[in-house]
Amino acid sequence: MSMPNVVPQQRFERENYLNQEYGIWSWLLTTDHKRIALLYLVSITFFFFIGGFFALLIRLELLTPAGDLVQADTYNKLFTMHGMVMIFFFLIPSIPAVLGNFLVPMMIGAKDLAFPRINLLSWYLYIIGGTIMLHCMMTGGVDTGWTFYVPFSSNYTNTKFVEAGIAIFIAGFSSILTGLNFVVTIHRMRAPGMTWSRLPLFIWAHYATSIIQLLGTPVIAITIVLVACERALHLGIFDPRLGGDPLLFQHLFWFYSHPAVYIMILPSMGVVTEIIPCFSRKRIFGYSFVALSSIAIAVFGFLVWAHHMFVAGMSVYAGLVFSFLSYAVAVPSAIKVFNWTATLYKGSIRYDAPMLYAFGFLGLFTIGGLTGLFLAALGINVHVTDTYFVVAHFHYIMVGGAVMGYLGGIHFWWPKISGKLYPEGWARLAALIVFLGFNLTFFPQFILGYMGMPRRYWDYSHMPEFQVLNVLSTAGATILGVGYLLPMVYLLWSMRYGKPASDNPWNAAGLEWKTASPPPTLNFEEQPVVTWEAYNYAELDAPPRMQEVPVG
Amino acid sequence: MADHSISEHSKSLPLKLYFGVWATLLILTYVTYRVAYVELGPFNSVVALVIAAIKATLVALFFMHVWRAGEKFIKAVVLASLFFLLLLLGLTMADYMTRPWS
Amino acid sequence: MLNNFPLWPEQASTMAHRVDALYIFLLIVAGLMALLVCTLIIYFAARYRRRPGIRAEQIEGSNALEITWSVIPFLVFMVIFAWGAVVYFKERTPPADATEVYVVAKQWMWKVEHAEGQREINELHVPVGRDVKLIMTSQDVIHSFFIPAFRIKQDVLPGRYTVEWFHATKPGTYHLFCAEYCGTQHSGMVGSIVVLEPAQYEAWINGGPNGPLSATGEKIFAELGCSTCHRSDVQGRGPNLEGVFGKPVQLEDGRTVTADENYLRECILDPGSKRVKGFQPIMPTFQGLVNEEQVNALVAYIKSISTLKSAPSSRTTARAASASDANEQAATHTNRSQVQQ
Amino acid sequence: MAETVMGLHQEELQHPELLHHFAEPEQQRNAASLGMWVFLGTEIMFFGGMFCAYLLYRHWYFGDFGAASNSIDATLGAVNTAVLICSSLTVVLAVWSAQTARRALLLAMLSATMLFGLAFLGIKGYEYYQKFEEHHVPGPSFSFENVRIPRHPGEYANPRHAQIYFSLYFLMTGIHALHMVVGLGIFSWLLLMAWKGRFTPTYHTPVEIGGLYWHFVDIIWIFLFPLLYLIDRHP
Ligand code: HEA
Ligand code: HEA
Ligand code: HEC
Ligand code: CUA
Ligand SMILES: [Cu+2]
Repeated sequence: MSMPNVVPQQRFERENYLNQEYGIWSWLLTTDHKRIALLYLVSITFFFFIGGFFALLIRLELLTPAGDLVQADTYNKLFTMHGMVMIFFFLIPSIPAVLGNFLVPMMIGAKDLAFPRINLLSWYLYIIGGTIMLHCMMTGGVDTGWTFYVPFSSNYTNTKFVEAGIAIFIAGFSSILTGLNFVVTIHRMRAPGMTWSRLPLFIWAHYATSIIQLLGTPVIAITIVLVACERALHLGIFDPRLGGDPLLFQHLFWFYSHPAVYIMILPSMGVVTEIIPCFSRKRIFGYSFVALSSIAIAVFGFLVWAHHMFVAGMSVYAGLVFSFLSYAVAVPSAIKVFNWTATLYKGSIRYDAPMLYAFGFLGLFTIGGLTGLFLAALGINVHVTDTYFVVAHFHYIMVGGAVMGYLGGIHFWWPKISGKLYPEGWARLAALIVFLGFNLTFFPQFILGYMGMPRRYWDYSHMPEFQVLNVLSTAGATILGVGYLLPMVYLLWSMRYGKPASDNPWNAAGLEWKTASPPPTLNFEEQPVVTWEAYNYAELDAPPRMQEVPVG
Repeated sequence: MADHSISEHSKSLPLKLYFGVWATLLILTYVTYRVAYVELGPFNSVVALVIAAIKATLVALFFMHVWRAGEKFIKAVVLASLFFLLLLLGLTMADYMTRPWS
Repeated sequence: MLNNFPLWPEQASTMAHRVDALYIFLLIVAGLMALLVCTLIIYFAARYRRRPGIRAEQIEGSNALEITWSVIPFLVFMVIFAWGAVVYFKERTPPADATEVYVVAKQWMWKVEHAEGQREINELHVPVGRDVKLIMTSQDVIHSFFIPAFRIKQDVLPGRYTVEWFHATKPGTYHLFCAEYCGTQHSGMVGSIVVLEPAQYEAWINGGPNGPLSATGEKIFAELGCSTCHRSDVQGRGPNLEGVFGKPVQLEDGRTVTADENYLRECILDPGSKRVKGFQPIMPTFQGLVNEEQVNALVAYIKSISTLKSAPSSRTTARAASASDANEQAATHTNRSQVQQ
Repeated sequence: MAETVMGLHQEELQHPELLHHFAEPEQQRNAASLGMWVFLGTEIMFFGGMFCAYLLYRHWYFGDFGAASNSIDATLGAVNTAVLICSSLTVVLAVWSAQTARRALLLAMLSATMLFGLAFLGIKGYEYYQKFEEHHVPGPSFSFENVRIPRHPGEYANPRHAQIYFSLYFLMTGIHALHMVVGLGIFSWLLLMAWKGRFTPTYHTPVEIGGLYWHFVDIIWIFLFPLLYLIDRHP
């Protein structure tokens, strides 16, 4: 099944998962979690740029008040597909499927995930879903908004909702399988000595994420089925003409989609929790609080969904309950922020690119989270819901928070993944550009939102007073785009020309650093046995150790 | 019953138990079917659901071996999903039950 | 005070001040928190930057600190929550004697009917200094009636009424937006709210050609034969509708519900679902026989005979609500799927 | 490098059941059943969405749901429940035979399970056919006029609300039937493996896992039966 083995040119290299086998089939049929992670990395990056491309078109259209760049329908399709692609095909799989896939088994000292073939299957499902989504986009697209509220999506739009629904359904299946694999792996495959209280917090974060993926995703799946059946087969479930309730759809949709925002942020929090101790050479402050707050976020995250429905016509009392619970879920996030900050205290802090991204994450997530508190305040929500205030809120968390964390993680583990060092100067520059571009793009949107600019508006010629802020935002998006292109370029460059990395270039704790860079196929030469706590930077730094000499 | 060939980790239960559970399930099915035609007011739904829950529990405990599962985590998975299902139903209905007009 | 600040929306209703006060409070709290976190990060990052020979000091964690920074934020959150809830309750409880205006949304326009009979499209004229309550429904998808200057917003749903209210404080013209995505021309579903001085408003409201909405309703009530069963003089086959509105109604299944707008609407479109105690289930459904405007007129009529002792004399100028508006025809949009009944 | 791969394959040949990344068969067995249980947890939530819709509308439109429910044949539903319960029995017997190395019995029980499954689908298909004939399938040709509401002889069910009932009926039973079809697929594969003599007293995890799935589908039906067929039966 694999291609005949080409004799590798770099004979002198240690055998690792990258050079173990060559040929396209050795990748497409691999069950090695590390290779699958790379497959994901490539496909997710692809979708990120598609989504980003739509974002740039959105921003260009909003440069002027009149709808002059694209048609109204086109604009609606743009933000719909931007949202769908970014959420279902980029951010939800991003960290779990790339970094999680790569690192979860290594961090717990396992040879692979519990179900390697299911892992591969989940990548194929993702690709099938993605292909359907691409086909859908190229043959007309959808214009329902990523939230596809009924009855618009079920009875009114004449775009290809069913096809997009199928794509998301399949991608959702992929997400479920990833979560299932993680849960079983974390329960069953830990190395001897790797107790729950020694797990890296990255693992705790992924465990919490998996809970949401497992319990939430099936609900969006069935919701899609219901809407698709309503549309294609004329079954009536939500149809108000039959006495159905469109709000029921919103309940079902947000029952998944609110917890889903924690699918996006938790893994990123996990990444940051690895980076901060490493670059401040300290054990994490309040290990068990950080660990349990991940679980708390996952569980409480299921209790707050209707804060997206405060003006939807829900009962006032339900509004109260959900507002209250939204504040409850904010507490564990606060705990995390404070623990990260406290970890810096009396550290020995270096400003390498991963750490810069982590700083960016901290600041931007905090702002995004704090504006979440505005939204959860009932009285304010009425005014700002469905305006750019919401758009700014979630971009602060998802782009400023989650994507920053993702980039930080990619940089942090790049030496492990590729065996090469990335160019540090360029990386710091990119982090800076992303940070500045980001704030310029999305900060004006808070103001726009409070001034009343509704979201999903193609044309705002009735309110030309909004233009200045929109121009700023568009300018920022351009800078941001450059900031995202940079890592793309220099990371690719480093794969060929970068300096070879040692096994542990950051002198970081964590089992994944105790094996070769890049790791061998079965991760460890011999079964590791864990006798130390996580983040034992005190021990690592105790004897002033020399940097290991890079191989080659 | 010659059970000597069962390996150590086997989790099967005595055959008699299986047949007993099977018979109980059939009887319960018959009961729920007949009771539905008896006027019990609002309790018809209650009885039907209680019987269904008993049947489901029997299947889970004995046919699916939750009874003997050494694994606490398996029980936790079952309970957790039921709990989250109740959250979905409960909090959604909380909206509908407190709307002024229904 | 904030009215002249360029980056701040105009404040033109009583609600605007309430919302802004909470918003400013939140800006301060969140600003302080963000400042605190960012300052600490920057300070630590600078103060404890790596220096040769100095090692990090390991700190386990501290339960006291953990409890402090969970409990204090929680208490702050509770203040925000409670304050937000109070504002929300105000937003969601229309005063009893508000002027009522019916709003029907459709892709992509707002149709407004005043109780006095004035109709408008994508515009709403209201008097300054009076409570106005909007009773809204949609003919197709979900829309949302948003007036930034008043800080109010409410989704408008097909199949039922939703309500919002305001008390304008300043004459002027303000934006009206559709804030729930509703299809191609979502961003075109905008209009203006014109707040007039009371005298101007009186002139405007009485200047139109239409009779009061309730009179239209009375006419429909007769045309559709409602009066054959619902008669005010004798107890007919159906309950006497005089005085029902706002009162509790005993239902056949033992429940008691308050006869609000949604109840009346449901009685007309779906008489089976809430049956009045002591009557035969003979009332036919009028679903499909009346359109949204006609339902509104009927509801307005039934309300009018509930609040006044005698129904207002029907002005003969009343025009049946079914008569189609030229404006509306122009913008009518044919939906992909037809109503199935 | 190639040797490692070959080595792996050889290892796998010696212990066909043990995959390379597991330390011991017990760990693998555990992982597999844990995986299935977690998957079934997600299935609960999957059906949960429909149960949520069902709960709401049944609460709102109890009378219409009762009337619509009475138009389907409760006896067929009860028979089908019994059929599924029998199939669950044959499944446990199959697991038992695998554990006790009774190959013939295993084959018989697996086939019996599939036969019961097919019988279930047959009866279900017949019910669908009846509904089709009666124009109870939601859509343009749907008709549910002049059906009285149980216990309220003077009243007629609202056809629009009845249509919601039938939408839910077809969806819930349809998706359940889809699960049955998947189950039949799994069992055909198990049958094939059993026929090839793959299962031994030490290695029969697939039979157990497949069994778990089958039982779960049975449990779903145990709830669907009273919820859909027995809403308001008394005259
Ligand atoms: C990763 C994604 C993510 C995350 C983590 C969050 C986190 C939060 N979100 Fe957000 N949200 C979205 C993504 C996300 N959100 C998206 C995509 C939407 C829009 C969907 C759409 O309509 O398209 C949305 C919309 C949204 C709404 C609905 C807006 C509307 O449409 O009306 C609300 C309302 O309550 C809300 C609230 C919150 C809250 C309270 C949190 C909390 O979890 C935040 C907690 C964090 C903090 C609070 C910061 C750290 C805390 C401190 C530093 C403590 C100290 C503070 C004090 C003492 C004040 N969000
Ligand atoms: C993870 C999620 C995610 C991410 C990363 C982003 C990233 C960005 N998003 Fe958005 N966004 C959403 C999730 C996300 N978004 C969601 C869920 C919605 C709501 C949709 C809805 O309403 O239904 C939304 C909506 C949304 C809107 C509101 C549209 C409207 O309501 O009318 C805007 C407007 O400014 C916007 C802008 C941006 C920008 C400028 C970026 C930037 O960060 C993007 C930067 C990236 C690039 C610029 C790519 C760089 C690539 C190139 C430069 C190469 C060019 C491309 C090719 C050659 C193919 N997004
Ligand atoms: C064939 C007789 C009949 C006709 C025609 C009829 N109704 Fe009724 N209506 C009834 C009966 C009987 C009831 C009480 C039982 C019930 O609620 O179904 C009732 C109840 C109502 C109620 C609830 C009254 C309450 O006391 O709570 C309203 C409102 C109503 N009808 C409005 C209308 C309107 C508007 C029309 C015309 C468009 C109309 N009806 C036509 C017989 C009729
Ligand atoms: Cu109407 Cu948006
Ligand atoms: Cu949310």
